[in-house]
Amino acid sequence: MTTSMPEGRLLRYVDALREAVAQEMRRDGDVFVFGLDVDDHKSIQGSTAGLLEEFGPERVFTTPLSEDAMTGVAIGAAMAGMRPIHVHIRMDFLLLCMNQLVNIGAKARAMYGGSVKVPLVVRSMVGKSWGQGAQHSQGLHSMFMHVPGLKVVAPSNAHDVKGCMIAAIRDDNPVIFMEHRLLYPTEAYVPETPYEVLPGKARVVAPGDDVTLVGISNMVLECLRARELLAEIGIGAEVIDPIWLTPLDIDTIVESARRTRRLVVADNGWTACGAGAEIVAAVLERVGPEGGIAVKRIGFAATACPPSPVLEAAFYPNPGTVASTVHALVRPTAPAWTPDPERTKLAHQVQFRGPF
Amino acid sequence: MTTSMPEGRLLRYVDALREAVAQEMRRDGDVFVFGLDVDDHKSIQGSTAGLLEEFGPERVFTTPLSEDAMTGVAIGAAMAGMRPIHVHIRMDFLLLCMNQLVNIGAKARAMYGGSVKVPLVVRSMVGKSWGQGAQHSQGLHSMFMHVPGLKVVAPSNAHDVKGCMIAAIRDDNPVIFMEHRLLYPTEAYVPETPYEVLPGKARVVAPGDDVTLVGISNMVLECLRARELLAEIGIGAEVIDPIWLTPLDIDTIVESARRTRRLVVADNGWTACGAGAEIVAAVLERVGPEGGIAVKRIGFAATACPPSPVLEAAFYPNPGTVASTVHALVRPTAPAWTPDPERTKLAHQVQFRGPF
Amino acid sequence: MSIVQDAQDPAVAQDLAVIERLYRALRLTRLVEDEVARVYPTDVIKSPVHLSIGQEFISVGVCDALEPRDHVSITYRGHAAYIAKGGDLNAMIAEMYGKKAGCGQGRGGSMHLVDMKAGVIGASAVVGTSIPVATGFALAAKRKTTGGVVACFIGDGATEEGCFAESLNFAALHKLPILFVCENNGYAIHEPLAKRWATERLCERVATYGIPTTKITDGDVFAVRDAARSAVAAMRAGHGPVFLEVTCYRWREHVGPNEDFNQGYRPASEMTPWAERDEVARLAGLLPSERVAALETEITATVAAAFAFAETSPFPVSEDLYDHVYA
Amino acid sequence: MSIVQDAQDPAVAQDLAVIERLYRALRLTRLVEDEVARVYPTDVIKSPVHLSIGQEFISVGVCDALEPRDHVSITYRGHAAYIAKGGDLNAMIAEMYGKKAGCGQGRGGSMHLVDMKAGVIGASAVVGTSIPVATGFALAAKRKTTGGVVACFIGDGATEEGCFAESLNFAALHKLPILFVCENNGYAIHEPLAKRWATERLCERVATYGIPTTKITDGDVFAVRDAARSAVAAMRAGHGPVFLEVTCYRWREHVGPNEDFNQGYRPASEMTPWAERDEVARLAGLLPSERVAALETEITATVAAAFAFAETSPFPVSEDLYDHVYA
Ligand SMILES: Cc1ncc(C[n+]2csc(CCOP(=O)(O)OP(=O)(O)O)c2C)c(N)n1
Ligand SMILES: Cc1ncc(C[n+]2csc(CCOP(=O)(O)OP(=O)(O)O)c2C)c(N)n1
Ligand SMILES: [Mg+2]
Ligand SMILES: [Mg+2]
Repeated sequence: MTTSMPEGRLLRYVDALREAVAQEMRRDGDVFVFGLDVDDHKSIQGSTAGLLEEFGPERVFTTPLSEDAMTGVAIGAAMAGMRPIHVHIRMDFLLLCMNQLVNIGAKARAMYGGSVKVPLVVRSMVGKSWGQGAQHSQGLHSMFMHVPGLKVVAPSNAHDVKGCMIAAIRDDNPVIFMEHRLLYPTEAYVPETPYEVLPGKARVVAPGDDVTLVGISNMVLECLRARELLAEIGIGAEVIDPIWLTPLDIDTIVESARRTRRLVVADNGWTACGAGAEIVAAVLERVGPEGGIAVKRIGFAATACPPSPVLEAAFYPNPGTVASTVHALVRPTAPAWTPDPERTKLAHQVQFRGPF
Repeated sequence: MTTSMPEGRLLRYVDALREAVAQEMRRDGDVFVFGLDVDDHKSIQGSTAGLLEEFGPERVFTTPLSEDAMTGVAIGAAMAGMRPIHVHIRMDFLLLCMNQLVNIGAKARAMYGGSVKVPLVVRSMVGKSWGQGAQHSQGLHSMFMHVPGLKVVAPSNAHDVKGCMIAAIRDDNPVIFMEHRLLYPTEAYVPETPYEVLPGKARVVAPGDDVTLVGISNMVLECLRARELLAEIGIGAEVIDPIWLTPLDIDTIVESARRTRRLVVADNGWTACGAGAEIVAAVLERVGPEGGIAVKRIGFAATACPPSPVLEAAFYPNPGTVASTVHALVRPTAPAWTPDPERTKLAHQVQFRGPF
Repeated sequence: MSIVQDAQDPAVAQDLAVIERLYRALRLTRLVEDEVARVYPTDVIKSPVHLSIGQEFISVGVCDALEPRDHVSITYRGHAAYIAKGGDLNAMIAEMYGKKAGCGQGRGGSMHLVDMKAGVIGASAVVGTSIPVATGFALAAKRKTTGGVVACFIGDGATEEGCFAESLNFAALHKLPILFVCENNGYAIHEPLAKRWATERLCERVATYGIPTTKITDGDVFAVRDAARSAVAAMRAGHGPVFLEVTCYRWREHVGPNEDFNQGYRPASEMTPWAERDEVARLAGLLPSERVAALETEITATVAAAFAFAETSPFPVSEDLYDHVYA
Repeated sequence: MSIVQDAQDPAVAQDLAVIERLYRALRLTRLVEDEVARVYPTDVIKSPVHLSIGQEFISVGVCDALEPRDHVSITYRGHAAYIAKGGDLNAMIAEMYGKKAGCGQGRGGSMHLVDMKAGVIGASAVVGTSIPVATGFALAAKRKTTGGVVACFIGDGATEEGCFAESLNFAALHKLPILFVCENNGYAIHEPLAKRWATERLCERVATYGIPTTKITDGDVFAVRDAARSAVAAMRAGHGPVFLEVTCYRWREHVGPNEDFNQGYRPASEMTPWAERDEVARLAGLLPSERVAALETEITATVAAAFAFAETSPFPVSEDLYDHVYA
């Protein structure tokens, strides 16, 4: 964090998320929350808890299993002056919403000559571990980054999730809000008063001189752990959290990569045409060959996410694979190095146990 | 073309496409063609003409306007041993099919432990010009390139469209087959006997030493025209057609870019997380900073495609913008250069007139 | 209809006003589209056009029941509803000409007409897509208690898209003020119902959501208006959605300005009964002929002015390309 | 039922065989899921599980009407149908344990069971997604004239997805041999029908596609079987799709092994009538007690063997990661 003095209370990601929504709903009567199961007792892992009680069933309601139409309903309501937050417990289900999001939500403002706006937030969670399997685990952010007119954000900690949610709700454009299941219990200092973490500014989470390590969503945490392991062998990694993926603050990444001359992007999705491809290509277009920057992408294995534990472990990048990738890039002639697997586990993942 | 001796007859793209399907349908009774309007008198711009008459309504049939379910039907029929070709007159409509294509089609084989295969071809056409507008113009190939389990192909000429279609039909995986409306009338020598243009081999369409110019789909033609214009000012561009985007033959591009030290990808879609991002990132991961390769992506403007002619012209890359981009990369210190706009028009585009 | 027999009766006078209003809208739409068809071969409109000619009575009948606070959701075949709801005609034609003064600043085209001031929700060229969006407007109308309603026009083909069923269920569940109007012209492009619908029991199906339905098969603009008026009254009273299926016929080709009976997919005889009871001509016959003549002068001038406006107004410039990508 | 009163009567003997067959399938499913629930807290199954306990009679009744050449399409709550159609039990449990010998080689998990040899189409965890896929199998069966039919199991929630309506229309239009079986347990996760369905007139709605429908509300496995048998006969005769809605109740939590009446979203009293007429217990009572005991021994051994197989069989190795991405 660049925030030098921790402000606010130590809050879990899930609670910061809920607080942001509640505060905005208090402020603006046009904000409403809907989507499958937002009003049940599990309340989307607690992230919508208390909203129904405070704001009533007109502003907090479940829907039929009709993701396609419900997305259109959200878009229409947004054009008509409301500010919907449409919630999906898995990002995989957004594949049912692509027509509405891409053909209408993203294009409406341009296609209708600026006569409408679509202030819509689409919350969606990336699932991971406990055998979520092929259809409950996808990080599909790059598909949305591809489409002009959408904004995309993937906050990695409790502080940012609150500020990004408030910024997203106040934004007059459709925002794809990507959360990560494993981040929900993680804690950070979160100010109580509303604040915005605005689009367009990446955060240098930790400094370093040997490599620029861009982490997306929960991969920020994994990169931070990799950084610790790398430090032990004398490699200094600068970890950057882009926070907002569209618009992307490429300048901050360029500035760092120019200095470290090495760029590794660790993503929470597949790499082909992924966020890492975009970041690598955008940086190198800017810097040119004179920059002499070595690049590498890390992400999901190019297959469907398998639930069997051994395969699942191999499917995901982790602090160990990030660290060894960085090592290979920084010391190409040295023998391959991999940190002790026991030491690559993240505290919040060790805690976590299904089912959910 | 690397094909030194032109074989076969001069055939239009649309006729080569139709011939491929007809030949495969004759060979294999499990191949069938369905999708909105495949059996009407316009026959998808002629690309399905004659199929109904030859193969009957059980193998060539229209559907209700139900793209989501029809995609599932195609996938189910494929798993059950048939070889469907599902046709969409616009690629934009594939956004209605994303859940089936990505959550089932792409994953079925892996998710079901290899016990099924999904030999499916999804034909879709990219629309361009005559005010197609925001929803009839999208090249969405990068979304499919992102997803393991899918293959993606974008043939740029009559010869390849036949060979790729035959290869796609015979392939045991789901293939997203991207066509381009403006390519339909273009002609090439096409052998009469069936042949496959297989995945995994890009084609060096024209040699050059100063820059590697990768064109996707119809952008191959635009790159070839740009190459002619560049030749006039002494810049030699090597034009590469990847043909298959997944699996992508990155080796051929790497080999060329290593030599020219400049890589420009001209795409038929948006650039963010696009095919160009993938190609640039993959090449630079391979080559490393020692290669000293300068890179640049060109594609759709980052907005919804506008129908007004002036805006539409500015929206699309063309031989002029490709040429001036290459020029800027090759001669960074020279003043900007743009070829005479009149000379950047392509013959097949000059001919073309709506409505369609 | 007997309502014009005695012009002395005040009730009839009111009806005459209604007839005149409907006729004016019908005639205006017809003239606009005739003019579109006339200029189309000159390429001033560089965009696909889907004409409503022959189907105007539905938009006109429905929109007559609406107020300014209400919305209509139109399709790519939306010229009639756009005009009937009071959309800006100059802006419409300018949009088709690709001009900056167009309702979409030249970024929409014929298939994406919009006029938020007049309550015309922007059209989509992806069939069915507008249905849930319109439903969202109805949700907002209810939540914001504007008292407004939404009329959502769709084709028979659009009812085959899954989002139609999803939207009906949601609208009925939440008792949203939305009138779904299915213009059943029997074709989606060149494909007849028989190749797309398992049965024609559409109204019956919609009724199972608890939605009142009416099917109008005689092409009568007054019947459409009456049905829309009672629907609107019920919706304003909070009774939830209503469904209207109106049989009609597309006189021209699916896209483009011409007739297409020479194409073989449908016989000209299908059109005959519809041409015979053309509501534009019929309503002209219900009005005093001087009135019709006066209206003709006025409407012709309006249409000519709109095309002149479009013709003379400037194109966007390439610097406008990135306008409105984000708000 | 009177059919077991006289064991000398040959007709009854046949019926007894049916009862035994049904009971065996019911009991096997129940025991498998009880065992899943028992081992679950030990974390040998590292994957979400959706138990069918209480709903098995539907799968068992329907699958009894099927032949090997037929297919079933199952959901993530698909253990019962997988077993009833004859899916390999060892491979099923091994899959839940994440083992290489699993029906999906450890790449599917509990939510993606598959057994193509037994005619079990792979399950999807995206609700509704399997409906059109099953319809595609029915299309293939018809085109390849296998004489086979498809039984497509779905929940009440799945009927809200647009692809359900799209698939019904297509199946009816093409007269495909597919039996849609809606297991209406009144909930989607914790959300009751009242918050999702505008009305409960589902069968009526489906009937408007020209699809014959039957609704079974008494939880009777024989009624389900009878309905399935006549449906299958009609489908094999080329009469097209059939729809069956069967009311039922989920005894356990939506996902996971436990009861959840302490969660407040539904009262335990809702389950009482269903527990009282539990078909597993009822059919046991229709069979001679020695037979029940013998079956219990046999089934217990089968289940134990399957879990032992799963337990002892090896995990995939990380080198397997990229298997089967492409054929
Ligand atoms: C989702 C989608 N599928 C297919 C098309 C191609 N298409 C354009 S108009 C049309 C026919 C629609 O028929 P209908 O809804 O009856 O409206 P009509 O044109 O008869 O007014 C089709 C299939 C499309 N635009 N969008
Ligand atoms: C498309 C989609 N939306 C939401 C979910 C989350 N979800 C999983 S199961 C379920 C309930 C489905 O209910 P129903 O079809 O009645 O089946 P049941 O679980 O009662 O057997 C939901 C909403 C999902 N998996 N897929
Ligand atoms: Mg129609
Ligand atoms: Mg249910």
